[in-house]
Amino acid sequence: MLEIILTDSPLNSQHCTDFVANDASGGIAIFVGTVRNATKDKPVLRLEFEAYEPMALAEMQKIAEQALTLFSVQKIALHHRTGILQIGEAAVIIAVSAPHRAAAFDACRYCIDKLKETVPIWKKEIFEDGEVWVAAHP
Amino acid sequence: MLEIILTDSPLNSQHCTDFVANDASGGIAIFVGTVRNATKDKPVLRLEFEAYEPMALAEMQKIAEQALTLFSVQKIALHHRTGILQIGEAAVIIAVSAPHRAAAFDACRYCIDKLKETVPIWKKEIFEDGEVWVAAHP
Amino acid sequence: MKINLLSFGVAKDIIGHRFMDWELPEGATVADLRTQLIERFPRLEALASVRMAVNSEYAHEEHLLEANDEVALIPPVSGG
Amino acid sequence: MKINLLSFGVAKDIIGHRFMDWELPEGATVADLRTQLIERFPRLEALASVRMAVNSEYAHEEHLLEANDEVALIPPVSGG
Repeated sequence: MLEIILTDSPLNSQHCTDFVANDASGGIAIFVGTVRNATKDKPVLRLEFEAYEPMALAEMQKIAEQALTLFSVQKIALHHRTGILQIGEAAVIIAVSAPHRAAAFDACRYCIDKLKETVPIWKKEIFEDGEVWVAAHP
Repeated sequence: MLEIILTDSPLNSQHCTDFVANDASGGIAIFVGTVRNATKDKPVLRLEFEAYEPMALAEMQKIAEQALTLFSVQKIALHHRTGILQIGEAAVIIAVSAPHRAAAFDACRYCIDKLKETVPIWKKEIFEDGEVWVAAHP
Repeated sequence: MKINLLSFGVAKDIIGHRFMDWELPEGATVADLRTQLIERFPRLEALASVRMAVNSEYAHEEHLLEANDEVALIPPVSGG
Repeated sequence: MKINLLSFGVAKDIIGHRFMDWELPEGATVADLRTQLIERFPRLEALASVRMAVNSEYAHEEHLLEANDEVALIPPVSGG
Protein backbone atom coordinates (compact mmCIF):
# COMPACT_ATOMS: atom_id res chain seq x y z
CA MET A 1 0.00 0.00 0.00
CA LEU A 2 2.83 2.38 0.86
CA GLU A 3 6.32 2.87 -0.52
CA ILE A 4 8.37 5.32 1.55
CA ILE A 5 11.87 6.02 0.31
CA LEU A 6 14.66 8.41 1.28
CA THR A 7 17.60 8.17 -1.09
CA ASP A 8 20.60 10.03 -2.42
CA SER A 9 19.97 8.62 -5.91
CA PRO A 10 17.82 10.39 -8.54
CA LEU A 11 14.06 9.92 -8.12
CA ASN A 12 11.94 8.38 -10.87
CA SER A 13 8.34 9.51 -11.37
CA GLN A 14 7.49 6.58 -13.65
CA HIS A 15 8.50 4.18 -10.88
CA CYS A 16 6.19 5.97 -8.42
CA THR A 17 3.30 5.95 -10.89
CA ASP A 18 3.80 2.25 -11.62
CA PHE A 19 3.90 1.45 -7.90
CA VAL A 20 0.53 3.06 -7.18
CA ALA A 21 -1.25 2.05 -10.41
CA ASN A 22 -3.69 -0.82 -10.01
CA ASP A 23 -6.65 -2.23 -11.88
CA ALA A 24 -9.20 -0.76 -9.47
CA SER A 25 -7.87 2.79 -9.64
CA GLY A 26 -9.46 5.46 -11.76
CA GLY A 27 -7.04 8.26 -11.10
CA ILE A 28 -3.46 8.90 -10.03
CA ALA A 29 -2.33 12.28 -8.73
CA ILE A 30 1.39 12.94 -8.71
CA PHE A 31 3.42 15.80 -7.34
CA VAL A 32 7.03 16.36 -8.33
CA GLY A 33 8.93 19.02 -6.39
CA THR A 34 11.87 20.25 -8.44
CA VAL A 35 14.85 22.45 -7.71
CA ARG A 36 14.23 25.99 -8.87
CA ASN A 37 16.99 28.12 -10.41
CA ALA A 38 16.24 31.16 -8.26
CA THR A 39 14.88 32.31 -4.89
CA LYS A 40 13.47 35.84 -4.78
CA ASP A 41 15.19 36.52 -8.11
CA LYS A 42 18.59 35.48 -6.76
CA PRO A 43 20.16 32.70 -8.87
CA VAL A 44 20.54 29.37 -7.08
CA LEU A 45 23.44 27.18 -8.21
CA ARG A 46 22.33 23.95 -6.53
CA LEU A 47 20.66 22.60 -3.40
CA GLU A 48 21.79 20.37 -0.60
CA PHE A 49 19.29 18.30 1.37
CA GLU A 50 20.12 16.95 4.80
CA ALA A 51 17.82 14.56 6.66
CA TYR A 52 17.49 13.14 10.15
CA GLU A 53 17.02 9.86 8.37
CA PRO A 54 15.27 7.46 10.77
CA MET A 55 12.89 10.16 11.97
CA ALA A 56 12.30 11.51 8.46
CA LEU A 57 11.31 8.03 7.29
CA ALA A 58 9.07 7.58 10.32
CA GLU A 59 7.34 10.94 9.73
CA MET A 60 6.89 10.18 6.03
CA GLN A 61 5.34 6.85 6.97
CA LYS A 62 2.97 8.57 9.44
CA ILE A 63 1.87 11.10 6.86
CA ALA A 64 1.13 8.40 4.29
CA GLU A 65 -0.78 6.34 6.86
CA GLN A 66 -2.80 9.40 7.86
CA ALA A 67 -3.60 10.06 4.21
CA LEU A 68 -4.85 6.48 3.82
CA THR A 69 -7.13 7.05 6.82
CA LEU A 70 -8.39 10.47 5.79
CA PHE A 71 -9.01 9.92 2.08
CA SER A 72 -10.45 7.11 -0.04
CA VAL A 73 -7.18 6.26 -1.68
CA GLN A 74 -5.46 3.01 -2.53
CA LYS A 75 -1.70 3.28 -2.72
CA ILE A 76 0.84 5.99 -1.96
CA ALA A 77 4.47 6.36 -3.00
CA LEU A 78 6.44 9.00 -1.09
CA HIS A 79 10.05 9.43 -2.21
CA HIS A 80 12.46 12.11 -1.03
CA ARG A 81 15.96 12.82 -2.21
CA THR A 82 18.95 13.76 -0.03
CA GLY A 83 22.39 15.10 -0.85
CA ILE A 84 23.36 17.54 -3.59
CA LEU A 85 20.75 18.33 -6.25
CA GLN A 86 21.21 20.27 -9.46
CA ILE A 87 18.65 22.73 -10.87
CA GLY A 88 15.64 20.88 -12.33
CA GLU A 89 16.18 17.65 -10.40
CA ALA A 90 13.31 16.16 -8.38
CA ALA A 91 13.62 16.59 -4.60
CA VAL A 92 10.35 14.85 -3.81
CA ILE A 93 7.80 12.73 -5.65
CA ILE A 94 4.40 11.80 -4.25
CA ALA A 95 2.02 9.55 -6.18
CA VAL A 96 -1.44 8.55 -4.98
CA SER A 97 -3.97 6.26 -6.62
CA ALA A 98 -7.70 6.27 -5.89
CA PRO A 99 -10.93 5.02 -7.42
CA HIS A 100 -11.92 8.68 -7.93
CA ARG A 101 -9.76 11.65 -8.76
CA ALA A 102 -10.84 14.10 -6.05
CA ALA A 103 -9.50 11.82 -3.31
CA ALA A 104 -6.23 11.30 -5.20
CA PHE A 105 -5.68 15.07 -5.51
CA ASP A 106 -6.65 15.77 -1.90
CA ALA A 107 -4.39 13.06 -0.50
CA CYS A 108 -1.44 14.07 -2.71
CA ARG A 109 -1.74 17.67 -1.58
CA TYR A 110 -2.14 16.61 2.03
CA CYS A 111 1.07 14.60 1.85
CA ILE A 112 3.21 17.37 0.38
CA ASP A 113 1.74 20.01 2.73
CA LYS A 114 2.38 17.84 5.80
CA LEU A 115 5.81 16.78 4.57
CA LYS A 116 6.86 20.42 4.41
CA GLU A 117 5.63 20.96 7.98
CA THR A 118 6.88 17.96 9.89
CA VAL A 119 9.47 15.85 8.09
CA PRO A 120 12.97 16.59 9.42
CA ILE A 121 14.70 17.40 6.17
CA TRP A 122 16.60 20.62 5.58
CA LYS A 123 17.41 22.38 2.35
CA LYS A 124 20.47 24.58 1.87
CA GLU A 125 20.52 26.91 -1.12
CA ILE A 126 23.94 27.43 -2.62
CA PHE A 127 24.39 30.82 -4.28
CA GLU A 128 27.30 32.33 -6.17
CA ASP A 129 28.31 34.23 -3.02
CA GLY A 130 27.33 31.94 -0.16
CA GLU A 131 24.78 29.48 1.15
CA VAL A 132 21.65 29.67 3.29
CA TRP A 133 19.54 27.14 5.19
CA VAL A 134 16.02 27.77 3.86
CA ALA A 135 13.39 29.14 6.29
CA ALA A 136 15.81 28.98 9.24
CA HIS A 137 15.38 32.59 10.31
CA PRO A 138 12.15 34.54 10.73
CA MET B 1 3.95 26.51 -23.22
CA LEU B 2 1.23 24.01 -24.20
CA GLU B 3 1.34 20.52 -25.64
CA ILE B 4 -2.13 19.28 -26.59
CA ILE B 5 -2.29 15.75 -27.99
CA LEU B 6 -5.07 13.36 -28.97
CA THR B 7 -3.70 9.98 -29.99
CA ASP B 8 -4.56 6.31 -30.35
CA SER B 9 -1.08 5.34 -29.09
CA PRO B 10 -0.27 4.71 -25.40
CA LEU B 11 0.32 7.84 -23.31
CA ASN B 12 3.60 8.42 -21.49
CA SER B 13 3.64 10.30 -18.19
CA GLN B 14 7.41 10.76 -18.22
CA HIS B 15 7.11 12.54 -21.55
CA CYS B 16 4.48 14.90 -20.11
CA THR B 17 6.58 15.58 -17.01
CA ASP B 18 9.66 16.26 -19.12
CA PHE B 19 7.70 18.63 -21.36
CA VAL B 20 6.53 20.84 -18.50
CA ALA B 21 9.70 20.68 -16.38
CA ASN B 22 11.85 23.79 -16.53
CA ASP B 23 14.56 25.42 -14.46
CA ALA B 24 12.22 28.05 -13.00
CA SER B 25 9.57 25.59 -11.82
CA GLY B 26 9.32 24.48 -8.22
CA GLY B 27 6.50 22.00 -8.59
CA ILE B 28 4.81 19.79 -11.15
CA ALA B 29 1.32 18.39 -10.59
CA ILE B 30 0.32 15.45 -12.76
CA PHE B 31 -2.97 13.64 -13.14
CA VAL B 32 -3.20 10.25 -14.82
CA GLY B 33 -6.71 8.96 -15.48
CA THR B 34 -6.62 5.17 -15.80
CA VAL B 35 -9.13 2.55 -16.92
CA ARG B 36 -10.80 0.95 -13.92
CA ASN B 37 -11.68 -2.75 -13.88
CA ALA B 38 -15.24 -2.19 -12.63
CA THR B 39 -18.16 0.25 -12.64
CA LYS B 40 -20.57 -0.03 -9.73
CA ASP B 41 -19.05 -3.44 -8.94
CA LYS B 42 -19.69 -4.73 -12.46
CA PRO B 43 -16.46 -5.96 -14.10
CA VAL B 44 -15.34 -3.93 -17.11
CA LEU B 45 -13.38 -5.80 -19.79
CA ARG B 46 -12.05 -2.77 -21.66
CA LEU B 47 -12.97 0.74 -22.76
CA GLU B 48 -13.42 2.40 -26.10
CA PHE B 49 -12.90 6.14 -26.50
CA GLU B 50 -14.38 8.03 -29.42
CA ALA B 51 -13.61 11.70 -30.10
CA TYR B 52 -14.90 14.47 -32.33
CA GLU B 53 -11.28 15.10 -33.04
CA PRO B 54 -10.92 18.67 -34.33
CA MET B 55 -13.37 19.99 -31.75
CA ALA B 56 -11.85 17.90 -28.93
CA LEU B 57 -8.41 19.33 -29.70
CA ALA B 58 -9.84 22.86 -29.86
CA GLU B 59 -11.61 22.44 -26.51
CA MET B 60 -8.49 20.95 -24.90
CA GLN B 61 -6.51 23.92 -26.20
CA LYS B 62 -9.09 26.35 -24.77
CA ILE B 63 -8.99 24.68 -21.36
CA ALA B 64 -5.21 24.81 -21.20
CA GLU B 65 -5.20 28.46 -22.29
CA GLN B 66 -7.80 29.30 -19.63
CA ALA B 67 -5.68 27.54 -17.01
CA LEU B 68 -2.65 29.63 -18.04
CA THR B 69 -4.78 32.75 -17.56
CA LEU B 70 -6.37 31.73 -14.27
CA PHE B 71 -3.35 30.28 -12.44
CA SER B 72 0.30 31.23 -12.08
CA VAL B 73 1.57 28.26 -14.02
CA GLN B 74 4.26 27.85 -16.64
CA LYS B 75 3.67 24.89 -18.96
CA ILE B 76 0.83 22.43 -19.48
CA ALA B 77 0.75 19.06 -21.24
CA LEU B 78 -2.72 17.70 -21.95
CA HIS B 79 -2.78 14.29 -23.64
CA HIS B 80 -5.86 12.17 -24.29
CA ARG B 81 -6.05 8.69 -25.72
CA THR B 82 -8.63 7.39 -28.20
CA GLY B 83 -9.53 3.90 -29.40
CA ILE B 84 -9.56 0.70 -27.39
CA LEU B 85 -7.95 0.76 -23.93
CA GLN B 86 -7.23 -2.16 -21.65
CA ILE B 87 -7.68 -2.08 -17.87
CA GLY B 88 -4.96 -0.01 -16.19
CA GLU B 89 -4.02 1.97 -19.30
CA ALA B 90 -3.91 5.77 -19.14
CA ALA B 91 -6.81 7.54 -20.86
CA VAL B 92 -5.64 11.03 -20.01
CA ILE B 93 -2.51 12.65 -18.63
CA ILE B 94 -2.31 16.26 -17.52
CA ALA B 95 0.96 17.78 -16.30
CA VAL B 96 1.35 21.35 -15.07
CA SER B 97 4.48 23.13 -13.89
CA ALA B 98 4.49 26.25 -11.71
CA PRO B 99 6.87 28.19 -9.51
CA HIS B 100 4.74 27.17 -6.51
CA ARG B 101 2.85 23.96 -5.90
CA ALA B 102 -0.61 25.33 -5.04
CA ALA B 103 -1.01 26.82 -8.52
CA ALA B 104 0.18 23.59 -10.15
CA PHE B 105 -2.39 21.53 -8.23
CA ASP B 106 -5.21 24.01 -8.85
CA ALA B 107 -4.52 24.24 -12.57
CA CYS B 108 -4.18 20.45 -12.96
CA ARG B 109 -7.49 19.90 -11.24
CA TYR B 110 -9.13 22.67 -13.25
CA CYS B 111 -8.00 21.03 -16.50
CA ILE B 112 -9.31 17.56 -15.68
CA ASP B 113 -12.59 18.92 -14.28
CA LYS B 114 -13.21 21.05 -17.37
CA LEU B 115 -12.09 18.29 -19.73
CA LYS B 116 -14.74 16.02 -18.31
CA GLU B 117 -17.39 18.71 -18.82
CA THR B 118 -16.72 20.08 -22.25
CA VAL B 119 -14.32 18.03 -24.38
CA PRO B 120 -16.27 15.97 -26.95
CA ILE B 121 -14.87 12.55 -26.13
CA TRP B 122 -17.05 9.57 -25.32
CA LYS B 123 -16.25 6.45 -23.36
CA LYS B 124 -17.94 3.11 -23.96
CA GLU B 125 -17.60 0.46 -21.27
CA ILE B 126 -17.43 -3.08 -22.59
CA PHE B 127 -18.83 -5.69 -20.19
CA GLU B 128 -19.03 -9.46 -20.41
CA ASP B 129 -22.67 -9.13 -21.49
CA GLY B 130 -22.82 -5.90 -23.46
CA GLU B 131 -21.60 -2.35 -23.75
CA VAL B 132 -22.75 1.05 -22.52
CA TRP B 133 -21.91 4.66 -23.39
CA VAL B 134 -20.96 6.18 -20.05
CA ALA B 135 -23.24 8.92 -18.62
CA ALA B 136 -25.46 8.92 -21.71
CA HIS B 137 -28.73 8.39 -19.85
CA PRO B 138 -29.95 10.19 -16.74
CA MET C 1 -30.56 24.31 -47.38
CA LYS C 2 -28.37 21.37 -46.52
CA ILE C 3 -26.26 20.97 -43.40
CA ASN C 4 -23.77 18.23 -42.53
CA LEU C 5 -24.85 16.32 -39.45
CA LEU C 6 -22.24 14.49 -37.36
CA SER C 7 -23.18 12.07 -34.60
CA PHE C 8 -21.07 10.61 -31.80
CA GLY C 9 -21.36 8.13 -28.99
CA VAL C 10 -24.89 7.08 -28.15
CA ALA C 11 -26.30 9.64 -30.60
CA LYS C 12 -24.56 7.87 -33.44
CA ASP C 13 -26.01 4.55 -32.27
CA ILE C 14 -29.52 6.07 -32.29
CA ILE C 15 -29.17 7.85 -35.64
CA GLY C 16 -27.25 5.02 -37.23
CA HIS C 17 -24.71 7.08 -39.17
CA ARG C 18 -21.64 9.12 -38.29
CA PHE C 19 -22.19 11.53 -41.24
CA MET C 20 -25.56 12.55 -42.68
CA ASP C 21 -26.95 15.34 -44.83
CA TRP C 22 -29.96 17.09 -43.38
CA GLU C 23 -32.41 19.45 -45.13
CA LEU C 24 -33.56 22.57 -43.28
CA PRO C 25 -35.51 25.67 -44.34
CA GLU C 26 -33.48 28.88 -44.67
CA GLY C 27 -33.32 30.73 -41.34
CA ALA C 28 -33.56 27.55 -39.24
CA THR C 29 -31.98 27.65 -35.79
CA VAL C 30 -30.31 25.00 -33.67
CA ALA C 31 -33.64 24.68 -31.81
CA ASP C 32 -35.48 23.99 -35.09
CA LEU C 33 -32.98 21.27 -36.01
CA ARG C 34 -33.34 19.76 -32.53
CA THR C 35 -37.15 19.59 -32.93
CA GLN C 36 -36.84 17.86 -36.32
CA LEU C 37 -34.27 15.37 -35.03
CA ILE C 38 -36.36 14.40 -32.02
CA GLU C 39 -39.38 13.94 -34.27
CA ARG C 40 -37.48 11.52 -36.46
CA PHE C 41 -35.38 9.89 -33.65
CA PRO C 42 -37.51 10.02 -30.48
CA ARG C 43 -34.88 8.08 -28.49
CA LEU C 44 -32.67 11.18 -28.56
CA GLU C 45 -35.04 12.71 -26.02
CA ALA C 46 -34.26 10.04 -23.43
CA LEU C 47 -30.61 11.09 -23.26
CA ALA C 48 -29.27 13.05 -20.29
CA SER C 49 -28.48 15.90 -22.70
CA VAL C 50 -27.60 16.54 -26.33
CA ARG C 51 -25.60 19.68 -26.94
CA MET C 52 -25.05 20.92 -30.50
CA ALA C 53 -21.81 22.21 -31.91
CA VAL C 54 -21.78 24.26 -35.09
CA ASN C 55 -18.48 24.17 -36.95
CA SER C 56 -16.71 22.78 -33.85
CA GLU C 57 -18.08 25.37 -31.39
CA TYR C 58 -20.84 24.78 -28.86
CA ALA C 59 -23.90 26.72 -30.06
CA HIS C 60 -26.94 28.23 -28.35
CA GLU C 61 -30.45 27.16 -29.30
CA GLU C 62 -31.06 30.50 -31.07
CA HIS C 63 -27.96 30.13 -33.25
CA LEU C 64 -28.92 30.62 -36.93
CA LEU C 65 -27.74 27.78 -39.14
CA GLU C 66 -26.28 28.33 -42.58
CA ALA C 67 -25.94 26.09 -45.61
CA ASN C 68 -23.05 23.59 -45.31
CA ASP C 69 -22.61 24.13 -41.58
CA GLU C 70 -21.14 21.14 -39.81
CA VAL C 71 -23.49 20.43 -36.92
CA ALA C 72 -22.41 17.84 -34.35
CA LEU C 73 -24.70 16.11 -31.88
CA ILE C 74 -22.86 16.01 -28.55
CA PRO C 75 -24.42 13.57 -26.09
CA PRO C 76 -23.05 13.72 -22.50
CA VAL C 77 -19.27 13.68 -22.81
CA SER C 78 -17.28 11.15 -20.80
CA GLY C 79 -13.61 11.65 -21.60
CA GLY C 80 -10.82 11.57 -19.04
CA MET D 1 22.73 11.89 33.38
CA LYS D 2 23.99 11.99 29.82
CA ILE D 3 21.85 12.41 26.70
CA ASN D 4 22.91 12.19 23.07
CA LEU D 5 22.38 15.47 21.27
CA LEU D 6 21.92 15.53 17.50
CA SER D 7 21.92 18.72 15.48
CA PHE D 8 20.79 19.39 11.92
CA GLY D 9 20.74 22.19 9.40
CA VAL D 10 21.42 25.61 10.80
CA ALA D 11 21.41 24.22 14.36
CA LYS D 12 24.39 22.04 13.50
CA ASP D 13 26.19 25.07 12.06
CA ILE D 14 25.58 26.98 15.31
CA ILE D 15 26.52 24.12 17.64
CA GLY D 16 29.37 22.94 15.49
CA HIS D 17 28.84 19.19 15.81
CA ARG D 18 26.34 16.70 14.47
CA PHE D 19 26.66 14.44 17.59
CA MET D 20 27.39 15.63 21.13
CA ASP D 21 27.01 14.29 24.64
CA TRP D 22 25.17 16.58 27.01
CA GLU D 23 24.99 16.42 30.83
CA LEU D 24 21.64 17.05 32.48
CA PRO D 25 20.39 16.65 36.06
CA GLU D 26 18.01 13.73 36.69
CA GLY D 27 14.41 14.82 36.05
CA ALA D 28 15.32 17.41 33.45
CA THR D 29 12.69 18.21 30.82
CA VAL D 30 12.96 19.29 27.21
CA ALA D 31 12.38 22.85 28.44
CA ASP D 32 15.35 22.57 30.79
CA LEU D 33 17.57 21.34 28.00
CA ARG D 34 16.39 24.18 25.78
CA THR D 35 17.29 26.75 28.44
CA GLN D 36 20.79 25.28 28.83
CA LEU D 37 21.36 25.14 25.09
CA ILE D 38 20.33 28.74 24.56
CA GLU D 39 22.62 29.81 27.40
CA ARG D 40 25.57 28.14 25.73
CA PHE D 41 24.54 28.88 22.12
CA PRO D 42 22.63 32.18 22.15
CA ARG D 43 22.32 32.19 18.34
CA LEU D 44 19.81 29.35 18.61
CA GLU D 45 17.31 31.89 19.91
CA ALA D 46 17.38 33.87 16.68
CA LEU D 47 16.01 30.93 14.71
CA ALA D 48 12.39 30.90 13.53
CA SER D 49 11.85 27.83 15.71
CA VAL D 50 13.71 24.87 17.17
CA ARG D 51 11.58 21.84 17.87
CA MET D 52 13.00 18.94 19.85
CA ALA D 53 12.58 15.28 19.02
CA VAL D 54 13.24 12.63 21.65
CA ASN D 55 14.11 9.24 20.22
CA SER D 56 12.78 10.29 16.80
CA GLU D 57 9.42 11.65 18.05
CA TYR D 58 8.52 15.32 18.42
CA ALA D 59 8.35 16.05 22.16
CA HIS D 60 6.54 18.63 24.29
CA GLU D 61 8.43 21.04 26.51
CA GLU D 62 7.29 19.14 29.62
CA HIS D 63 8.61 15.81 28.32
CA LEU D 64 10.88 14.18 30.95
CA LEU D 65 14.26 13.21 29.58
CA GLU D 66 16.00 9.96 30.50
CA ALA D 67 19.61 8.89 30.42
CA ASN D 68 20.82 7.98 26.92
CA ASP D 69 17.85 9.57 25.18
CA GLU D 70 18.61 10.70 21.65
CA VAL D 71 17.49 14.31 21.49
CA ALA D 72 17.48 16.03 18.10
CA LEU D 73 17.38 19.78 17.52
CA ILE D 74 14.94 20.40 14.68
CA PRO D 75 15.25 23.89 13.21
CA PRO D 76 12.54 24.91 10.71
CA VAL D 77 12.24 22.02 8.25
CA SER D 78 12.41 22.75 4.52
CA GLY D 79 12.08 19.44 2.68
CA GLY D 80 10.02 18.91 -0.45
